[in-house]
Amino acid sequence: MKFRARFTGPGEGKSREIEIVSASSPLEIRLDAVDARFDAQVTAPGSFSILGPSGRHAEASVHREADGTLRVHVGGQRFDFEFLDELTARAMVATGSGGGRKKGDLKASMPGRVLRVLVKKGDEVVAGTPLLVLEAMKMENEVRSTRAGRVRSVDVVPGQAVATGDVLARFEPES
Amino acid sequence: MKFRARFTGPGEGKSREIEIVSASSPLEIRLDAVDARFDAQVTAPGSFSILGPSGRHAEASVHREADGTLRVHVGGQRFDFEFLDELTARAMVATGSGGGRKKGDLKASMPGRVLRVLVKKGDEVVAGTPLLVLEAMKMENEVRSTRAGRVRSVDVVPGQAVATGDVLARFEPES
Amino acid sequence: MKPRLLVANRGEIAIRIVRACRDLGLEPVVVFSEADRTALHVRLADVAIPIGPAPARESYLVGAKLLAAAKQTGCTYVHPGFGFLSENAPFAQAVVDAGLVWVGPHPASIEAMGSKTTSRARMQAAGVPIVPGMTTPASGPEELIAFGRAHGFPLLLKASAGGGGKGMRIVRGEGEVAQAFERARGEARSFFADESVYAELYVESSRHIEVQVLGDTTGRVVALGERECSLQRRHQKVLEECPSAAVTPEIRAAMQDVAVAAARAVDYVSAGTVEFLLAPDGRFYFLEMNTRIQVEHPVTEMVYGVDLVTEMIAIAMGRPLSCGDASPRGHAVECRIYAEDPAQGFAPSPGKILRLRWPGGPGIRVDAGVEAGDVVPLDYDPMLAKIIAWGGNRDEALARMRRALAETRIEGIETSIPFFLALLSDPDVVLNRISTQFLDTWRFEPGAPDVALEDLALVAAALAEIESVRRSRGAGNGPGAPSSRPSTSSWRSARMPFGMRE
Amino acid sequence: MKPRLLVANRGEIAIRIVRACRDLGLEPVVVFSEADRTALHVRLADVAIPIGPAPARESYLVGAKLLAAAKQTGCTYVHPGFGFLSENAPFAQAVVDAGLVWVGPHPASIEAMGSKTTSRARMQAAGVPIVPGMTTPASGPEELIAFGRAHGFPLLLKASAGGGGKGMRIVRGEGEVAQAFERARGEARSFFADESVYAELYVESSRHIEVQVLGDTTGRVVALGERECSLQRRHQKVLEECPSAAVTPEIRAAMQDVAVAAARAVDYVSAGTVEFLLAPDGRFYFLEMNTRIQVEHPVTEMVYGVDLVTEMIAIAMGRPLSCGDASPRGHAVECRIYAEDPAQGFAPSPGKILRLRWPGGPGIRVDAGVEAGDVVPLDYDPMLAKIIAWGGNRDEALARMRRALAETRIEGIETSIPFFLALLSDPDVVLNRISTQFLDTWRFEPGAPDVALEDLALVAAALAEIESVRRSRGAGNGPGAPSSRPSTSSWRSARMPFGMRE
Repeated sequence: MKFRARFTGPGEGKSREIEIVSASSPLEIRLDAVDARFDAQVTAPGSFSILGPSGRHAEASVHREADGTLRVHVGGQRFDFEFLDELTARAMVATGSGGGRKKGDLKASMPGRVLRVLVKKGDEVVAGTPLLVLEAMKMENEVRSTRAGRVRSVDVVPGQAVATGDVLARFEPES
Repeated sequence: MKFRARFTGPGEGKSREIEIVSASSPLEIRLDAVDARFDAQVTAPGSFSILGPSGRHAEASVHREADGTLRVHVGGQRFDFEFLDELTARAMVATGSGGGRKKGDLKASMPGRVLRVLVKKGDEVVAGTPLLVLEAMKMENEVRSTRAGRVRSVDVVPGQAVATGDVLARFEPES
Repeated sequence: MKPRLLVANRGEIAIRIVRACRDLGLEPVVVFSEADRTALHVRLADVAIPIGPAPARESYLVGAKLLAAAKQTGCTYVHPGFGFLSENAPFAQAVVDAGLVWVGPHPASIEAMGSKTTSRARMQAAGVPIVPGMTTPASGPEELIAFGRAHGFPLLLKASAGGGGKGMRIVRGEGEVAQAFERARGEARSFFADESVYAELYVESSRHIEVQVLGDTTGRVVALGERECSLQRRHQKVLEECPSAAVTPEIRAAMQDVAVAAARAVDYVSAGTVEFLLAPDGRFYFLEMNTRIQVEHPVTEMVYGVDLVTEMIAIAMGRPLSCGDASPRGHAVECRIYAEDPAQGFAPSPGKILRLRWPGGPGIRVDAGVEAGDVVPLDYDPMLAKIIAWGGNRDEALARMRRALAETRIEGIETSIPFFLALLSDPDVVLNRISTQFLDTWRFEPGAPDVALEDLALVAAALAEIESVRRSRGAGNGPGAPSSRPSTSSWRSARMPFGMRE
Repeated sequence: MKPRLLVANRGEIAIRIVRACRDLGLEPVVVFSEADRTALHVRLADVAIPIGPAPARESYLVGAKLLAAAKQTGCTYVHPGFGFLSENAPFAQAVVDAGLVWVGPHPASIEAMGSKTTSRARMQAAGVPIVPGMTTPASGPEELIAFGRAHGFPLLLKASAGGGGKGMRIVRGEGEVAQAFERARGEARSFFADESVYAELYVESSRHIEVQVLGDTTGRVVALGERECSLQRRHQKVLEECPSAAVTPEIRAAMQDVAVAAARAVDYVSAGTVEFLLAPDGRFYFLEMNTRIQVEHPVTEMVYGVDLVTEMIAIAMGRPLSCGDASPRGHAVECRIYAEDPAQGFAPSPGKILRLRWPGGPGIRVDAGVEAGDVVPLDYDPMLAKIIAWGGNRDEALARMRRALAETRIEGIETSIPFFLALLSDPDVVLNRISTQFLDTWRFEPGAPDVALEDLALVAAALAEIESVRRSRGAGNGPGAPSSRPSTSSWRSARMPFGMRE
């Protein structure tokens, strides 16, 4: 099985290819089309002890985030990927689309209560504009825009409780 | 559901009755035919946080041993029960039988390798007689008889690997 | 029967007090809100009493419920921990009035130190240095200039009615006074509807240094050195050390004397902390006194070889101080591990802890409030644990802390550990070039990704994905079925481990 | 690139060395047998090399494989830990010959201390006291009586070719000599086909006391106090303390001098331990020297505030001793937690650890080799972890250890924890009335069951049983299906947790 991994966290936008030729022991893997030697043992559900070339070892744990991202904790670092299988990857190349995530939506990254809404429909925002204030764990958390654009809708009101992943506002990105 | 618990570890032979009138919250329990107030919350599979009268609290974990015994670790202590449901308990009382365990069998309490066999068929043993030597974890472990009787059969030979619960020898108890 | 002590708190500090009770041969009684029925402080308890709904104002902050729990279980002592009702003089008085023993200072001592202005006046009367400042509003620029000439610049203009940094203004020389006075008055008027402003000496690059004191009922009061608490984010301490590498033996001796004098001035009994602002020139000024055990008390314990919580309880039992002669050895550092995501502006990250490994080995102490499988509730402070590292000197303590943090694994929620790993590698922190302003400008940058780790991560992700696909096809009934099933909890749906065959 | 160190061991001590490397800024490289592919010491490593099948004689005991692993990964240093090849002089020499640095004493020092008889002769020459004994077989009862008159009774008759306690016989006075001589000869003949016997002074109610020494490459040798290791089962230490409550300052000073002299006599470099037999009258006799780090080194570390393993590595790097002036503070005690069942005559209890909680908080250190979910293999020593408790004095240390043990939860396998809880409550242990014979006669009795706990246990068992019945009827497909499925592993079938709804 071959995957194209698109990095969505650190190193965002980077893309690499991994093919698992055989998932049973011994592992056969091709990384960016080059054969590579690894040994992976499952130590708990979603947790692996992985040995790479030259004895390099790390524990890796894989979680699927609410938006489908694969988050891997490995050796104290964190990597986020989107995996596209062969068909999807080919389709993306053909259409030039950016994958399945709606980049124009602002979603709650934590559960909490909306304290204040600082923008309204039609407002122009730039990266860093404060959008609203969420209260969680006894602290106020200002949610800021990560990019420029125009507010298409504000989907919450002060006092409203929100869960992780709830849409807070929608944007029309610039250009 | 009503159970008769027969103690098989510390306090061996003692018997108590517990009836779970309602297992959903709030718990309704009768202990030895007396209503009692408890709150039990599952904290992990087989693990409970149990609050009893006067705020008495303990964590309890329940495991089923190879021979069917229920082993409960609670507040640093260990209790072993056999649970008999109502029918079995009634049948036992009727027949005077001692439950399902074959007391005449010597079973391996650990996996290991038989080093030496010290008795043979027909030998008379008393409590404390060394029966055989098992090697496990770099140590020799002498297995001794816990009661008097006569060896009916020895079911293993030196060098043989045994798993927990394997029958090592059978006895005809005295009287 | 063993004497009983009511632990009027939750989480990590409740567990700390439970351990102290057991070390002393007392039986601890814990309390819990509905959100905490299966919290670790309850799981570790032998006696636990419910005190109401999740919101603290309906449970942990309701003195009457705590007193009822103490009565119901036959407690003799009440230990408040920190936060909640720990510095609430009326509650301390109510405990005493109920015939119980309050493990802490006299209610009158709490009261005396409770108000910032009252306590400063009282401390000044006792000869304790406070930051030079005007005690009445400034009549005009001339009075500010006269104050500046007397005490030096820069000055800090403050609104008399103010707070929270609003309306504050730094004045660096006489030429800036007139304009700054007008602007500060304007801001004071608009924020607080009161245009009074006054000036204090502004101490630049200052440190937050605090002295641990202990008093017993025989009237003995001792100081057990200082703690360095300058690394703060949003006025919240994040990393503490004992001793402070900026405090010379002379400063320490002087500071300890002042701290003991401050404690004596309010007839202090039990453990308390006198906080100082330390200027780069070695002068120091009283800020306030905390009349309770501090979050960061373990660094003092490790360096001085004492147990401050058992000492508090023993003092409450009427015993004399047992650690008055303790002397320091080595260096300790504490990191407060919070459920927050440093890569997302320290956004809270409550939820279920799917995997957890605390560090161990030489020099490492962990005071944790959670275990694997626990759900970190939204209702309370997001501190998960404190990791404390001791070493023969500061460099060794910092190296051990870096090792301990790297060894720690917390998954399912984000934590401040990556922040601490970066902070503890910063040359300014390593060389002790810090002040209370340090973290205002310091930015967390996750380390550059390690290429070899990236390869390992890709392999893990691909194997997990294959298993996931295989499972969704096989409907999950084979031997490789998920051993942890999805539930309807939002935590779980947000962070779901892959079900892999073991 | 950081210098690399090969950790030529497994389990808890391998992890101890990994931590020391990281504290010093070295990169550890671990090795593993096939049984240890996912063991904790591997999971914590950044570099791990396979060295063969599970049996130690095909992996951890094969010097050539260890050297190959060191070469392959560019290691500079090799640390052997304890056990395995740690006191194997030819392996130490092979490491040196391969151009690597051996973290330990010179091979010649290992060799000199390796043989009990050679080392005693050498120590006697260096003026180190040894138990008075005959150096040649006794010609007859007359020679034994003469020896007894010279050194006192009782005597211990031993077979010259003997070992393991076989053929030993205590002689309490001259009247017993003749008969005892004949019997001892007879036993010696039947056990060892050699009827030679000799006599030693028999020291009753003796203690096993050992002194920690450290030597560096500048020729400096220091002693860091003693450890009390008298509590032994089958000649295996189970509980150790630092300091020994039986050792006076005078004995300590004399013992430390002798230990340093013993180390100097073999040009000792690195950490080592000189073991003594301490008689009730305060006299002490050299037993042997262990030329490696000891299992129980953490009690010395906690009391002296040192890190013996980083010190060993620093010495191997050619650095001078950094802890020569360390002084003791308080008291520490260590319990070795074994996978064995004290209620079944300490039968080994390997298997899968289903649940695990280590203790924490003040004064507690845990050096563990396993985590929850790990399978304890049959192939190696069954030590799971060491729990070490420090307190301001012996009583406080023991109280903390009792608290720590009670806090620990290990399920799925049996452990020695109930044994330690009982032992630490024994008045003789609390009052330090112990000797190396103490555990020969002491019997483990589990505490009387607590009636309230029995009720809670019944409730838990009944709820688990109901869930089990419900599940077997519902075929396990509902939301309450087991989250841990039975597998074919014998461990799992032997100890199966109930699958309960969360």
